Amino acid sequence: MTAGRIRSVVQLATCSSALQACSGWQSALDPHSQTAAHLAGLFWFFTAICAIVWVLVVAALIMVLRRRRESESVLPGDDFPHQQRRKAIIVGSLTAITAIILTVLTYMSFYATREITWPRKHVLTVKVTGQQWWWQLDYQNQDPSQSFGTANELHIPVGQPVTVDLEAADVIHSFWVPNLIGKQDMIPGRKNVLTLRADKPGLYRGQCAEFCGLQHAHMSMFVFAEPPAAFEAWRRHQLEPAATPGAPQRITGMNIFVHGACATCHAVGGTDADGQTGPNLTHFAQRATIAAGTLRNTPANLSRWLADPQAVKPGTNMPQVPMSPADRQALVAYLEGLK
Amino acid sequence: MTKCASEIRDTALDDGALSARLAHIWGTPKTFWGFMTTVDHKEIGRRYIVTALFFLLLGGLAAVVMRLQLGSPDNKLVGPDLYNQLFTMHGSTMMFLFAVPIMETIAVYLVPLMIGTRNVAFPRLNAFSYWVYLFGGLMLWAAFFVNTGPDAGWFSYVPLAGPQYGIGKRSDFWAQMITYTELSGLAVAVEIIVTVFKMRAPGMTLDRIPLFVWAALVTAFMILFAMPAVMVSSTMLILDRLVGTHFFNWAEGGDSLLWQHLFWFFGHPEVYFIFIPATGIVSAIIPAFTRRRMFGYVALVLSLIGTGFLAFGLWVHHMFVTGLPRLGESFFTASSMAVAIPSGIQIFCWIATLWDGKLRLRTPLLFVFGFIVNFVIGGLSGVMVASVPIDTQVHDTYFVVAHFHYVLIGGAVFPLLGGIYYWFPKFYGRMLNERLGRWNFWLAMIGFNLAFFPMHILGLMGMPRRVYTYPAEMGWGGLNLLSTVGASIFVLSFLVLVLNIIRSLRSGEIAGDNPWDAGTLEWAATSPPEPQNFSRIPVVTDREPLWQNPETLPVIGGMHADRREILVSTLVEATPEVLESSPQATIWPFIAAMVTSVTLLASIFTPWAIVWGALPVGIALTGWFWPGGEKEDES
Amino acid sequence: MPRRRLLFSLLVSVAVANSRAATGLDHTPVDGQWMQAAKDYANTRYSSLTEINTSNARRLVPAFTFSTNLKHGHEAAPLVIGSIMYVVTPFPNTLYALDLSKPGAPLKWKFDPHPDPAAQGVACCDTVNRGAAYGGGKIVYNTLDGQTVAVNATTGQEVWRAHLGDIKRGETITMAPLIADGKVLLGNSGGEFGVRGWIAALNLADGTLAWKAFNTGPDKDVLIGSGFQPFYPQYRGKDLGTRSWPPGRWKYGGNVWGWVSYDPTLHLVYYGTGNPGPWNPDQRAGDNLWTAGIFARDVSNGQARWFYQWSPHDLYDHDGINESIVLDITWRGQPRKVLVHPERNGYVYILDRVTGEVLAAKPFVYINASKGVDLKTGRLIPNPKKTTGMGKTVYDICPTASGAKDWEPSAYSPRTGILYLPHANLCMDEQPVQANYIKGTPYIGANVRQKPGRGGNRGAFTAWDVLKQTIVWEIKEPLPVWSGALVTAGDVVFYGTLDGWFKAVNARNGKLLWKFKTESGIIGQPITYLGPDGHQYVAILSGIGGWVGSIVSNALDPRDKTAALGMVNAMHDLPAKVRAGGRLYVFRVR
Amino acid sequence: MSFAYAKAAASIMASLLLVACEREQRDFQTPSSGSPSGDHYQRDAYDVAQGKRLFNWMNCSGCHSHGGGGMGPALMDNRWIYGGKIQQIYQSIHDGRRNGMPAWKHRMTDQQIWQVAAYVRSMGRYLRKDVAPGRDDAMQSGKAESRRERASAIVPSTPP
Repeated sequence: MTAGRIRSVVQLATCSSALQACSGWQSALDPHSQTAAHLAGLFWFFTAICAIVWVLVVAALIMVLRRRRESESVLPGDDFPHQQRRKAIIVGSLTAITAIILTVLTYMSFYATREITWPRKHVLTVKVTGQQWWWQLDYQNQDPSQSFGTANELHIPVGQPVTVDLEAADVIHSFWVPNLIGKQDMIPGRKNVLTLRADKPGLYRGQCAEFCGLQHAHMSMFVFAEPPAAFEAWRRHQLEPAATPGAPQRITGMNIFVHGACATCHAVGGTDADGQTGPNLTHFAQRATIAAGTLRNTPANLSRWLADPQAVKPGTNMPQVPMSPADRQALVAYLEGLK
Repeated sequence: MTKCASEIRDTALDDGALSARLAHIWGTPKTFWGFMTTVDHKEIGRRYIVTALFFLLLGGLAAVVMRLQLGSPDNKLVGPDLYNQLFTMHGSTMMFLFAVPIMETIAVYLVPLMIGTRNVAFPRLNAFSYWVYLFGGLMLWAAFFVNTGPDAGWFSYVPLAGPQYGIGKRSDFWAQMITYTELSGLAVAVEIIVTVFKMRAPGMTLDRIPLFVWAALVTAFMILFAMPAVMVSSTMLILDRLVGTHFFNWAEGGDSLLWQHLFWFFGHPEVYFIFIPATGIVSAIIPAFTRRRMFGYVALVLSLIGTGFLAFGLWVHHMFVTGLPRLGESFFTASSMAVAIPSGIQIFCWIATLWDGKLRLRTPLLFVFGFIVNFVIGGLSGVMVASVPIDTQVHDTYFVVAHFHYVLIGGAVFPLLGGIYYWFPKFYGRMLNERLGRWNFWLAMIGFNLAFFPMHILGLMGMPRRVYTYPAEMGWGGLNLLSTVGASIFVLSFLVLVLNIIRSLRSGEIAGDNPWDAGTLEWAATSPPEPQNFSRIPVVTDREPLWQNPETLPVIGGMHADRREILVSTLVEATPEVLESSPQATIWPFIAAMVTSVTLLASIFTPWAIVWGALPVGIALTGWFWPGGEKEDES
Repeated sequence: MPRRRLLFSLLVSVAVANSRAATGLDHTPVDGQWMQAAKDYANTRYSSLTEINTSNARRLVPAFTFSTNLKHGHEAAPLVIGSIMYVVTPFPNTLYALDLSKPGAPLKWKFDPHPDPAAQGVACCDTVNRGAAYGGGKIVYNTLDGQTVAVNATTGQEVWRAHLGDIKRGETITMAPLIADGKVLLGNSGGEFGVRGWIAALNLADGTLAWKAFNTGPDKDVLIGSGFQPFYPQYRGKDLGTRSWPPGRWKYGGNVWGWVSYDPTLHLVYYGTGNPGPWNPDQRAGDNLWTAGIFARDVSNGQARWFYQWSPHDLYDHDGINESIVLDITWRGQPRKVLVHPERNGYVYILDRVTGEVLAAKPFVYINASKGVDLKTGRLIPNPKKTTGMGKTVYDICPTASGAKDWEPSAYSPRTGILYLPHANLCMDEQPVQANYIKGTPYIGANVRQKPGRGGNRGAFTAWDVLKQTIVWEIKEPLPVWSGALVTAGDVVFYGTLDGWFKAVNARNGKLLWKFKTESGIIGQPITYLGPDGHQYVAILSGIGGWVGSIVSNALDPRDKTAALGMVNAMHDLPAKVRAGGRLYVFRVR
Repeated sequence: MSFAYAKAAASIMASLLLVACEREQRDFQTPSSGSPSGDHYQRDAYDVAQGKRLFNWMNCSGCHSHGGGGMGPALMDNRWIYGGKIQQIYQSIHDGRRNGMPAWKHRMTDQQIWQVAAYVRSMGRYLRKDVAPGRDDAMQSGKAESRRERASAIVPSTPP
């Protein structure tokens, strides 16, 4: 089993999937940042060493089986002193070699750690709060009026280090975007910090890596690494309140949203809906997915989600709000208009 | 010691009469009462093993359902609620109800035989430990079948398992199950330590102890130091949940990471509770099938002890991504790497022994080969996850799942299966079928690797652990299906084992005392061993006594033949010290275990149970120690 | 320490005289009436009546009592105009007119505004009302459901009614209005409901809106224009009422539910603004202007003149709505027009009321929530050890959320130069949690447990020398002092306690002169007046309630230490000491 | 005789098992048909726990604190202005009450209201101990619901 083969297996498996965009989008071995590249490099180095060791051990076993014995003693357990000494020397040297290899690996690991965790100048701080089962994102800024909240989809400028403050609202979660950086736990009552930098534009998937209850499986996030200009445009847009609906159906939808159950948990900037327990939906239509990456954000999927969230994501805190199909359509129209 | 007129010594009897007499004194009547009251280590060890294998079956079935669920993306076979219970039950069962108990109780069965004594020290405690273990395991599974299976993982991280998010009584059952199993585990550890230290046959100096016994001894010491940590933490968890203490409440001065520290302080050594006895099994099998003494006995013993020590300095590598100080984490990287050295030494010594041994490629040895091949993969991936930076990518992914299954199945279950093939003749007097054994081995080997190797890749592809499903677009479906197929084959291999065992019990070839022509003392006893193990206690002058004295073993005489008596010897040189009585069969351990169990079970619902339960427990213990006027009370 | 020459000008009478001159309202020249809750524009609660004095106060006896038959917090100050006493009750906000000219002061008429009962559900701290104001022949007061009513003072007929507060948003009105410059000044409560605070001026004549200024949001809403000249640079800039908040978050806070002062010479009104919402500070990064501060506004058009913020980015619900007493003093040799403001955060501030400059800020209680006020920048210096944040439990924050001193107004005597401060001595443990905004429901986001402060006495009545900025004397009370204070030219100070004692003490040394046990606890405001018979009377409403007394008035359960935002924990023994009730007591010297 | 004992024991066991099953049920899906009496919500620890989360999320705790009350009445004692049965509590939440309790029928689903009502019943520990929630991972307001003494019989109280 060589490094190359694993790589090809990975590529094969990912490329065979239906969606083009997802090729290696949650893979530790498809690094798109210096950090992840560093980690992948270290991984391949370790793998190579380990593979060699394993091959040698198996080779030894095969030789044990194939070997023609020099002499066979009559009694069980007879020792051959000259062999004993030779074997002692060999085992001793192998042990020494093992120790040396392990020392080298330890040092490499140590320096890699330092490399990765070295504090860097950052341009942006995002507080990520793990919730059952979604990600609350708060873009922070010295100037409070430049700060804003969103959910589940993290936009970052390419090539710029971003500080991610990791917190949790309920149970332990873990932030992990393998293409960019290794994971870090989000522990209630503690704050962990990661510095994230994407070196190539792209869409990267991340997923909660610490078991967090019923819907641990459907707690994913997307990182959009964008050229700085695009990011800046996105950021500025996030500061704006939601678009006011024009079409009558959308206005109906807005009223359902603002005066109904939706507003008790969700916020849409610029309206009276300012619930904080669910994801902020001010620019919902810009999001690629629904329910922390569970569904693609299409009107059909949104309708399906609203109709019966528990069928899609059993145990989610999103309730099944009874609604006529027409109302649901209006609501979908309103939400899909929140560009 | 008063001398009675009726006193009979073994010197006065010929072999046949002595054997019959002792068999009667030590024997367990084949009645229900006999079953309930026995304190014979072989009886208890055997039922311990059978019970552990039963829990293996249950845990394995849970795994099968999980594999079926994960076999295809977006599968709806089981929902998240059941899935979470399943993987928690799987992990908890395998770790607490199968792996640790079976390793301990193979020792309970074999250690007295291997060191030439008639029972373990504290046989009633031994019986007690079995019943407590049984009740604890049954309680957990009974809870599971009434939808109260724990669902916060076998590690029960707070706050998810805590009072706020661990809803209902599910985590309480988990936490109390820990109390049961650790109670029994500690009891066994104490027995093993005292047995090995004080009850060895004359002449079995420390450097003549079989490696398996060394492994059992090191494990017992580790259990003694590690298990209190998890008992304390699970008790804290219960207190948090039931009484509202704040050990893990970060908002009132507690800390959720405290749980992780305490749990892994136990949890990491626990892997070695499983692995070290397995190496002992390997070290027992290899000499028998290579016709060579184990190369590097002293190095192997020191490796075991070294592993035992180092195992306590590794726990933080389960917590590399919790945000602990990086420098401290690097220390744990170094210690985690260092633990590979003793493992390496063991492997080198095994290979060195095999190197010019006269190989008999029977099933046990096949499993040893399988063990080395698989375990080395697990060990090496362990070196990878020991590295903090690599761990940040693979932690809590299927890579780790693959890693520890390679360690635990490759490193412990393969030797265990080998051990079953090796010692089954001793236990039951019949050989297991070699042909089926080979089928068993190859199916296990193929199935296991097929099931678990792809998980390495899945982990690197980003598949986290403990997910009940995954979207098709992740591209994990193919490898998962492969893994499920592999798991099925692996299950098949166990069916072959079961078939083999059933067949052998009925019509297996009669084994004889020493079918493998092995060198250690257990093969000097009959197959199956008589209740007293040895009618006359052998005198040991070599590490492989049966190889040194193939025809007859020297024995000592002068022991009473009218009571249960054992020989107590000195710690280092094993020179005879004193004759000590060994307790008779009694129902009290069962009663004590039952009231203890009821007390613990009730304490899930009210803390007052501890207060009220203290009374019957006290009564049971009084009955237990009440002198009964037997001859055993004299000496 | 430079020697200060002290000169007090009796601004009180100046203010009254000026207001009369300016507005032509029929304020009686004799200081025997009580026409608004705070007595005068300067908020002194000082009466020049002298019949009751330190030598005869021990002979005080009840003249008459009057039951409101209600069991909620009676915080109001009765008014006396001519020979009629006006009493506003808590919800349902009935206005009683008592005829003082007749023996036993029988009921002359009553007026019932019929407020919406649902308002009781959005009243943060009991269904209280802090009193009415008199002007232009009308008694004007606010109802809990956000209305302002003007009632003919003679007949009890409704003259007009304005509806500015929307209870569906959680807006209630509990404050006593101030009538100045022909306008009724009032603001909204609802700082715990995510309500956007405002102050409004209604034309006294017909109740139409003269102007309305918000305390958060863009400058045009806040009425910040070219005339806005704050002393400190941090208040200068465009739309700071939005830019010192995260986008959209400025909609919550800055309510006006305390005291308004007025300086007729400068033509400025002064009022404090309430806390920003929610309490959880992490949900509203920034200084959160213009909350927890003080505005000076032109009374005629509401345009802001200056602003000062007591507690930038308020961490502890320290709204700044306490009374600002208008004084002219000599400060470091210079005559200064100042405001003296005992603030909830524990400092007595002296502000230049022309410019908004802080001249001094000294603590009058033990404070660990902050380390003082930087007089250069004007900013409160936070204590990082007591800084709260999402999820973080911080223990022993002093003063507590209800403040070193809550709304209960102090009194100032020009004779002694002393400010008489009724206040609490409480600390708290606080854990901010995620607040969820649902219109019309509480928007708080904090678990709070309050408890007794240093020394164990939960309250005190403190005499504070304004110029020396020191405590002259202090009466430690076992319970927080939640009643207003009254001081007279007879050098008698009156205040009440939560367990129902109404006390008279010597203004110069704090010696207890007299006390009387009323039927319930006292959280009202004592007043004094000259009766139609020419004798001096003292009146007080007794009726436990409010935030501090809700454990009794709402029958809360002390097993929940966080009940009533933690106040219940500090007041767990109150139900054993006092019963709910509502009764007016009037005393005179026998 | 012994058969009767066995039968009794078996039925006790069966009901214990039923109790356990019901306590641990996780009903994610809204019950499809009819208007349930709501009683079963009080026997399901998951529903009660969800009710507790909703009690905080829906700002019930803003007025009623953690059961001791504040702007609203205490819910952990035995005085119930509008009745303390789960159906009556449901009614109070669903339709609101005139003295300040807002109506939630347009803002919460029926299932959620039932869950909150069940949780409210746990505050005075009118529910079984093993169903009532344990302590929060938060600053403590007092004893957890499951550790409280059961409030005595419900007494009607007059509206304020």
